[in-house]
Amino acid sequence: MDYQFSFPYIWGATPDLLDGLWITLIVSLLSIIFSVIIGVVCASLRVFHVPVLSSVAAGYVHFIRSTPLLVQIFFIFYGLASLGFGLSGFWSGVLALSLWGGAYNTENIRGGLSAVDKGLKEAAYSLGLRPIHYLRLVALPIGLRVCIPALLNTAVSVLKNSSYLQAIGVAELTFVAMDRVAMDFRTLEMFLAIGLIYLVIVLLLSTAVRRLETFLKAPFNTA
Amino acid sequence: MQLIIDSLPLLFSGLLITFKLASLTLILTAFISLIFGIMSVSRYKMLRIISIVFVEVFRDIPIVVNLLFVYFGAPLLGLALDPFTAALVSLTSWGSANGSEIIRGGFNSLAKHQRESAMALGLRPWETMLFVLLPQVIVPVLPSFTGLFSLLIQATSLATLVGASEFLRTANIIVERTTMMTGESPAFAVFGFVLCVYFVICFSLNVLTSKLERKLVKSRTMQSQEEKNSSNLLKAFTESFSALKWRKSHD
Amino acid sequence: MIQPPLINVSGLCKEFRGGIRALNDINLSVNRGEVVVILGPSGSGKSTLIRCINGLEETTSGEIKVEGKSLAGNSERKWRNHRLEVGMVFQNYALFPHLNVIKNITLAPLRAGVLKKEEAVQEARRLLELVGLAAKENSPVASLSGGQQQRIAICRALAMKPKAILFDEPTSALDPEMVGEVLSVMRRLADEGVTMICVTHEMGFAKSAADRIVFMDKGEIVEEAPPQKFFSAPESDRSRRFLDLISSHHG
Amino acid sequence: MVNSMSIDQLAGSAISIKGLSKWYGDFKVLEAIDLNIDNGEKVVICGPSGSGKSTLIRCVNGLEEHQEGQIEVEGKVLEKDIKSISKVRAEVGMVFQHFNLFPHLSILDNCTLAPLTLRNVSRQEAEETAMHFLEKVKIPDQAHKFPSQLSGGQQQRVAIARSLCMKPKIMLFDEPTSALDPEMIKEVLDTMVELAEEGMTMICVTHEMGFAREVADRVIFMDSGKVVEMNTPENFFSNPEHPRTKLFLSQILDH
Repeated sequence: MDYQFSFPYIWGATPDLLDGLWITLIVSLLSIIFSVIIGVVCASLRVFHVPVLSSVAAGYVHFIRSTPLLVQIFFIFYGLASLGFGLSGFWSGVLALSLWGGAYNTENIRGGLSAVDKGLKEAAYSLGLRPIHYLRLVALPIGLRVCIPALLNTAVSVLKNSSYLQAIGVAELTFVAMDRVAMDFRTLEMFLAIGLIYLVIVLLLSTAVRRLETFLKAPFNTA
Repeated sequence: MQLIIDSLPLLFSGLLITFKLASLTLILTAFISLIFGIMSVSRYKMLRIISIVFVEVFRDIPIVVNLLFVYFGAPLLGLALDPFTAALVSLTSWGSANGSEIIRGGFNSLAKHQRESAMALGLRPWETMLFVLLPQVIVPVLPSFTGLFSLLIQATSLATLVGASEFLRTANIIVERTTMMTGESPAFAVFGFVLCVYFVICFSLNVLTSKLERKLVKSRTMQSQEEKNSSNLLKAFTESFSALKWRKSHD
Repeated sequence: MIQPPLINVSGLCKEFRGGIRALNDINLSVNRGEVVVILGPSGSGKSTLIRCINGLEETTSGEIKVEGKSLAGNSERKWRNHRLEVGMVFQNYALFPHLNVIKNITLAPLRAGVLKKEEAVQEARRLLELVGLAAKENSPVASLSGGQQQRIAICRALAMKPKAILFDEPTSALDPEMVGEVLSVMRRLADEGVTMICVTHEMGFAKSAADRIVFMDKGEIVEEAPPQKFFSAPESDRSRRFLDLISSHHG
Repeated sequence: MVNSMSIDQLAGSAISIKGLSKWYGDFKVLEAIDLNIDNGEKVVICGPSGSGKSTLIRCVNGLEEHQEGQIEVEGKVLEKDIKSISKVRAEVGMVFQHFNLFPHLSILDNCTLAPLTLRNVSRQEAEETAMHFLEKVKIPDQAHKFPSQLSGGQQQRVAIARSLCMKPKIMLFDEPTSALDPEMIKEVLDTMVELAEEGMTMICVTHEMGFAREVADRVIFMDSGKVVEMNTPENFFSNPEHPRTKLFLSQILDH
């Protein structure tokens, strides 16, 4: 097997890869924003025990978490089109990833709220505060801070999972790389390149998360 | 609907391959996770570094990229893999990276006193691991592992991308074939059906996961009601759960 | 010929990371059969001291000798042998929650090869009898009260037939009604001539059981005296203030 | 005659508990408790762990729901709806074993949170009240720090001040010193003694027998969800009636 590894090839592919990276970042960013919104809304429904809607939110979370993301993507991209509501690959991807991330974020935020020490609830109640006061003045300020790392972890996962979208032809990073592999058979070069790009982005983000975690774990004392 | 009933044999053969892939992956993952998990809390720096590098690389590179690389890249290294084996390798490496992280979390959440008291009694490090720490880690990480298993089963659907004829691929074939023959795409119904089948399998695993979690927390809580002073243990356990939940990668 | 003290600590210093000095030039010797109670406010370094003596903390400088043999800078293996001779009882009992009572007690002697299985079980039964828990032999640890767990932790340490036992605030995690049962076991050990170093806030125990009181503050030994003298006429201001604070609300 | 007596009793009663029973599932934690506490009275409740003493005072401000019986606080019957419970709670301050200060708020904000939310007071007024009580517990200089920067004893004193800011008529203490290091117990007990001397109605679950002797008008001993003995502190400590009480006292006082 005489495969000659060629760094110049990677260099030559850089413009294409940057285009792909751009799409990856845009899709991820949009999906992350939508998924946080979905998470906040559904977690509130769950925490407030809003009748009917709370169960709908629970069902949604269970369904998303119990089915493969790839099938969800196929269902949205091909399935909706077969009913006549076709979305482009890009927007199908954003929709699928948002719904997927939203389900996890619902649990993240709910978890943050329930991680607040039960004693604080009792202290608030014993001062005469009502549940709504407690939620607004105590649980949310503490709980949201607690769940920020979890939200970021889910965001990182959304970014990684944007690579699923190559299966429906969205021209993101993985797709671009695979495209070039199909043309030039420079498999190792391309995978090394995108592997490193993903690794660097994710490592950067997760280091940031860890930093933030220790920072957030420190007691509240910045007056 | 008729279409799905007609295609059941084909779908079933795909499902069988999915099951085969999933069960092999789960067994290998459990085993390799344990090894890397123990390595990650070893006293020897080299073992810890190996474990950390393994975990970071395979967790941080998207599983799709991992899979495509194993399938398309391996032949260049003189090791042509068929789609099934390629999927098995990449799913296992990804699963083990996440699994070993879970086990490491389990070790870290054990009360420091446990290791110390074993040391104070003069147990050797490997005895401490085998008789004191490991038995206490296995049970609390169970829910995280059933959760990971559910994710792994979901991830087997990715084998489609390299052409393994598993469940999703058979569904895809049916959709394409029917579209060609009738001109109308049955994608909504067929993929909807696939979603439902996966849901039934993974949902039961997820329910098991939360049952296990609740049972564990409850047994710890009851203990602490009788025994207020062991609340540090309870705290360690609940902390480990929340930590694991956050860390549980869910690609 | 003068027998060397059982435990001799000289010039012991301990700095934690970040340069916090937990212990500063500690000199202490404990003779065979002596009961030493270490008192002091929280953060005075008393727990750190006995953890150093048991090798659970690395020391920065100074020497710890057991029966005249120095342990400074020694290998993990020597520390292990040392720990076989010095037992330790922790504040939070640190029993192994996955083992029942008798297994908790017999694990270490069996692993160390000190006793054969039958002997170990017999010895464990004898010790359980001694602390009044013979009936609990096969109970899971979690089903016991804090006081009972701590008494079993004492049995566990005794089962190794140590030359001395270190107690790290053995009653401070207990409900008040359970403190008495643990203290009475400790008193009994003291009467039987077991060498003990005891960090505690229980003044009654210190008064009646100790041969010597060591009062520590800010990482240093401030005063060393027999209990009668320490409690009636403490020499330093710091001890006097401490005694005032502690005694004013008791009884 | 009978009627007028009960009315008289009511008028003087801060808390009146009749036939209070509570279960956790099948487990009966409180069994037919009857208890009257007059205005200005100080009551210390002690007993082994699991005897229901904490549960009892937690029922008084509705942190635990009871299944049978009636609780009246300042003449208001404790109902199940959140509005009435909130009203009772605003009259009854509570101090917990683990302080439960709000970790994200400064000491001052901890003290002003409830008054600002529930009472129509200006921020300035609320802060003045807060400073007044912080001075009383002797930590005005810590007002702008956060709970995590304070020692346990200081945190517990802040918790007392925080409750006082709602100007409660009754204070409940749930083992206020049992999570504290021994050297810090005194500072908290001193604060409580001072509060008692000013005439506050207090119910105190505690193991500090010195405090009970000094301050209590009545000492109640509970075991297995029942009131076993109720006595003046002198009698309680010098000649307890019930064998269970004797056993408990010997366990607590002997070491």
